[in-house]
Amino acid sequence: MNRVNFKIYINGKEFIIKENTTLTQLIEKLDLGKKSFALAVNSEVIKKENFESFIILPHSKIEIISAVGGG
Amino acid sequence: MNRVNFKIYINGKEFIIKENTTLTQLIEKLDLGKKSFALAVNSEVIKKENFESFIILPHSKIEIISAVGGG
Amino acid sequence: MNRVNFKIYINGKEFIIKENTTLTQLIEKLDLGKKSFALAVNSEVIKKENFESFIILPHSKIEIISAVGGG
Amino acid sequence: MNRVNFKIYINGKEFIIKENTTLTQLIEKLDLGKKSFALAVNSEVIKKENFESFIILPHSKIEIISAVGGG
Amino acid sequence: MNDNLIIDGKEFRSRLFIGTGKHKSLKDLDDYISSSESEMITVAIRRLDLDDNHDNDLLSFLIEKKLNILPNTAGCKNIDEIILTCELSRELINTNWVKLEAIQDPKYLLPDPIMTMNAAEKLINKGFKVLPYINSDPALAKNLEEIGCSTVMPLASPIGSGNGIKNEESIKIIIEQSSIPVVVDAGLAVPSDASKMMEIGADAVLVNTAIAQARNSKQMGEAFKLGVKAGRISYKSGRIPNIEIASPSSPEENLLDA
Amino acid sequence: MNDNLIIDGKEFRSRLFIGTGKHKSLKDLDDYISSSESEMITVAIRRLDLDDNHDNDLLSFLIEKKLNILPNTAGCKNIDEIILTCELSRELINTNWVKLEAIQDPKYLLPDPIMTMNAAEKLINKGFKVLPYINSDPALAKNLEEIGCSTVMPLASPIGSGNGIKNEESIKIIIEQSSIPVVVDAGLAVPSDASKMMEIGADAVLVNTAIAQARNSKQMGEAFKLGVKAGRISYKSGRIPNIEIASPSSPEENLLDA
Amino acid sequence: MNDNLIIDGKEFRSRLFIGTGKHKSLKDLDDYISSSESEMITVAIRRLDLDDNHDNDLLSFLIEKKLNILPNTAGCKNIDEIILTCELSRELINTNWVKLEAIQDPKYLLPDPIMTMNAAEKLINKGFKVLPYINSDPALAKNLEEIGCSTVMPLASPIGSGNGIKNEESIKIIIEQSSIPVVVDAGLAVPSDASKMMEIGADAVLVNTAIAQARNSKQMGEAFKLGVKAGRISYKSGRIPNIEIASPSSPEENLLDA
Amino acid sequence: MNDNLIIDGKEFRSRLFIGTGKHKSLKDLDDYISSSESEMITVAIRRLDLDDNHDNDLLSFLIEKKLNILPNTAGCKNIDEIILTCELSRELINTNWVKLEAIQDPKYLLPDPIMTMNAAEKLINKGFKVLPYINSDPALAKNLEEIGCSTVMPLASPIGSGNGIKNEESIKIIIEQSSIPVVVDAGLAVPSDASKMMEIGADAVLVNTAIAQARNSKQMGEAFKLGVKAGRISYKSGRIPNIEIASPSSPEENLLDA
Repeated sequence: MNRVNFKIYINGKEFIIKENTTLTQLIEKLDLGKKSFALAVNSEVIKKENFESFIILPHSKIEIISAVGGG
Repeated sequence: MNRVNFKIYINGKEFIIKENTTLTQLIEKLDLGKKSFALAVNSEVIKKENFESFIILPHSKIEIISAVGGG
Repeated sequence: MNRVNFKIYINGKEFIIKENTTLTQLIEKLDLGKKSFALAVNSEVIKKENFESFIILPHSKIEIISAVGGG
Repeated sequence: MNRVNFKIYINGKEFIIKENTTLTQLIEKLDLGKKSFALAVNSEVIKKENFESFIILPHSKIEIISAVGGG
Repeated sequence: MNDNLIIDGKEFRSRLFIGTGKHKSLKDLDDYISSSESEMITVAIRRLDLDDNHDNDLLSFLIEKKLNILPNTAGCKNIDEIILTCELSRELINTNWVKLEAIQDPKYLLPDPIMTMNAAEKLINKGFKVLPYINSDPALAKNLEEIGCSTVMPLASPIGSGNGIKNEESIKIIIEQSSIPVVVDAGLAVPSDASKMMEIGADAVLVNTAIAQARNSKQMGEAFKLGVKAGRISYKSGRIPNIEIASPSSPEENLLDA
Repeated sequence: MNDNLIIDGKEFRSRLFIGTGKHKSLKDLDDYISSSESEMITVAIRRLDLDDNHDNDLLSFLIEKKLNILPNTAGCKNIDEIILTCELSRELINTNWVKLEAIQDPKYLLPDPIMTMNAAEKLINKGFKVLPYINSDPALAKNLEEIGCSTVMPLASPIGSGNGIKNEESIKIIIEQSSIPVVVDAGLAVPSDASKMMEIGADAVLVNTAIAQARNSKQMGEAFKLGVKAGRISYKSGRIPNIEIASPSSPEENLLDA
Repeated sequence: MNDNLIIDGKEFRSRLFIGTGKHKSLKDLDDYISSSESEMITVAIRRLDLDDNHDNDLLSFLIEKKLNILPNTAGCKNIDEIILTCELSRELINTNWVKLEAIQDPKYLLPDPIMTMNAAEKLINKGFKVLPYINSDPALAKNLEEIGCSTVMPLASPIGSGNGIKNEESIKIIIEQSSIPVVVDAGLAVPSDASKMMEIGADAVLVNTAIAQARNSKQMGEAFKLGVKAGRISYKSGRIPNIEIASPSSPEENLLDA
Repeated sequence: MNDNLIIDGKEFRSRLFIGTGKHKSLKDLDDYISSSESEMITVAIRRLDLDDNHDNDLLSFLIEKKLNILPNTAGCKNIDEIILTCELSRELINTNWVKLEAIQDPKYLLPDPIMTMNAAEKLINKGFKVLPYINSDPALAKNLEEIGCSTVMPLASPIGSGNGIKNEESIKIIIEQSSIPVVVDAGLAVPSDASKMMEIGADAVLVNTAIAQARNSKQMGEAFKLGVKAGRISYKSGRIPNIEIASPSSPEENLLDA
């Protein structure tokens, strides 16, 4: 049986993902290499150890951030 | 029948007044001459027109103030 | 007998005048109108009352000045 | 035959010395130890190599100076 | 067309506000109020001395002269005292204008921005026209404007210090960003201080100690009056720019030769 | 008893000297001289333009207004030119007063102390009243006083720069040590600059560019007039001291309780 | 006994904090971090660029060098964004330290005292160590200390302006009244600015643009390192007093006669 | 390539000159000379105390340390005394370098430009290398350069006053116009003062009272050493410009949303 597709937002841009995608799967797909990052879903920070079990819901707003030069 | 005496505080000092004293009576007694002033009982400002009908209760804290030099 | 011509300098510019020209004659010729001015010949100030008798010599350097805006 | 005494001034104070005293003799007498100094007689600097031959005249003003703390 | 100052609809010909603190005598106060030509006079609110038999009081004196009286909340240690003081002053003076001073610091008398903000909100809700005394903090000034204050009154230096202007850059930014009148308050020591504030665009200044405690208060009142006018006129006359080198005021041509 | 300025026996009601350099028009000059109420006006000496047919000249205009005219030596490159300029101006204007400017530096127009000293000595010997323009050097000022100058005119900042007061401490020392009038000259940009100089005891100020080149010269002339008066009155009224902490202007007793 | 700086139990040998904003290259950043000998480095938190394939990132670079990383909240427009930013940075960097910037003003980037206070309270409740960037308002500094901030970081002048120290008197009062470390931040342009802040008792300074954007950042990092040390040592060495007249450094006795 | 200072062909690694006036003890002097790493040390010339039996003298001490000794003419009341002092110091110290101080003013110890100029000319004719102490007068500095002085030494504020830098603008102009080294002298109170002078391009500074009279002279000597280096390196590293608004050090893009 096919999984349904739905929209989410990553860093303000629309993405289409499949139902039941986990954060781990999303991150793999985004191919972030060795970049350091942290992540919040709907303004809630999700720790790395919970990525595996975290299933992304439709319309989620995901922020993936890192550190840049700042004063 | 004699009226009971009780304590009140005017500008932080103890005064003894008779039961059923009105603000008008108190002010007369204080002999403030023509000085400008305003007055609060228990942190509530009482307007001059209500002095006559205002009966002072025991332990009332009365502040009588005026304007002084200030910057 | 003709008078000889020679060069003088007024305010840094060459002028040709006739021998025996007085300052009075020169000033008339320059047509200064009602302008205020003072005058030096070869770094010597000449008072107005002496213009009549002052005969200009060859190669004289004459400065004719006035007041302008200054701070 | 006795030598005559006369007055000189060293650093503003009067001293009595004998006629024909040399600077070398004077310096010895002043017992300056190992102190560094330089010296002028009547506003003329006298070099150390000339002390021996320099005979002090009456009323000479001698300045003996050294270095002190300064900014 | 005049150049009057307008605060909350009220018009002032004079841009010099005057404090009555530390005046040497009522006579002296009278003199310096007159010479300053100020129309806005601050007072403090204090407990009446019940044992004092003298009738002459400051308030009657000021009312008689038909001056605008601006009560302050100096000395209040918390918001309750501030509000009671304002309500009493409204009853006493029949004005809903207040100069809000919310100060915790006894040494430098610098105002507390958090307490000022809170008190201003409560007072505005109760119908007061609030003129808050503040440190020269542009973001605070903007906050106070947004909640409906009638002016902001940034300090030039600590009250009564005579230190002149210590925060000029910040005051400039407040003036630039403000839509309500900016009245520079505190620390101004000499007329040139007042003048300078007006030159950079302040709408008014408040002066107390510098006049009240001058050797000759009457004259000093006049001096500040002139200084404020000088500064205001200068502001409206377009000052020359600041340049890095000299610019001759006498012409460089037609020089003579000796 | 008046508070007039006296220089070499001549009395001035106004302590504001005005320059005529860079005025926008004779009308504008007329306006700002009037509004400033100045009684002492500087001019420069330049070669007459022989080809110009216009009759209206600055000098007649100033003489008609019965103003004191102070010719300067701006533009002179050496002592000979300075002396010739002064002798010509004496003949032209019928005054033995001169503002001595001995300048070698074309960029900042800062005066040369050695040339100033030498020229002043020569001019005084020739009977001139010398008002030298100087850098704010107290020892030089003292030297010039000793040889008989009528004033010293220390600069606040470079001519026409609008930089205001850059040498306040030195000017204070000059004022403290001087027995002749001190006229602060050059760089003053706004009335508060003039006021400040008067507050610290300057006897007068000379302003040119700040007025002549203001957007509204007439108004700016008035602004400087007021600023100079404000500063002078302040100087005579005894300013409050500078203290390190605040000093409450409202009383600290009889505080109410909420 | 050392003279290390201690903030919330953490010890720093260097009193110079360094920002990484506007660095010209990672190489340049590396150079100036090394030459400055700073142990406390600020970063901003921003969305990752998902399309960028480069692996080298700032954070790994800083972690490798075992530097303390202080994330800021620059760019946050409200308290929610501030809190989310801090929580993300805690997860990212594994630190509960944050430099709180609560700014509404896009032109001067001056911090908002009310938002700063509110955000600080919430962050402290969530277990963060808060180092708030503030205007030089002593009463605000005291409020922030009372709710448990780890330092206060008053500004010398607007961020990146290179204007140096515009609020010295206010910073002095903050230092005098503070029981927590005072880190002067923003506007410092040259080592003498940093030195001066240390001389009056600041516990540390934070420098970014002045180093990152200097023509030679590496050298400028060293210059600031030296300036901060100079100022700190001076503070502990008892400077001479300011007196009103001169005091000869050469003796006045035993003068010779010519 | 080094960055040594060269005066009249002589090379100095350190740009900090140190005075020995008012040192607390020879031990203390030794300490602060060492910590400052200065290579140029000033002394005054005074009559020897003929009644003093102690052998230890300042000069031997300095010679032993192989330091360059710069005798000054402090205390001289006229040109004859200056010249005799210089001739004596040449004999005493075996140097033709002199720091020329021509001072008439006992209160502020400000140098006399006319006497300085005259003395400098005479001394140069006699073969001396003249380093004149001057007020911050650019035209005077230029005159002294033209007659062959080796440096100019403008003052920051009166000797020993600890007033810091009172004539910054004038010193900037002197530096800009000078072809000989500019050594800022007098009044510097803290390392940031020295640093600032170096940052604007001074070639060296001379410090005496600020170190000799600090509570801890040895440490203060080190602090000034660091401050001078900081300032010099900054000067060579290209400081950021001064701008009128803020410039964010954290980026304004990629902001997150809460």
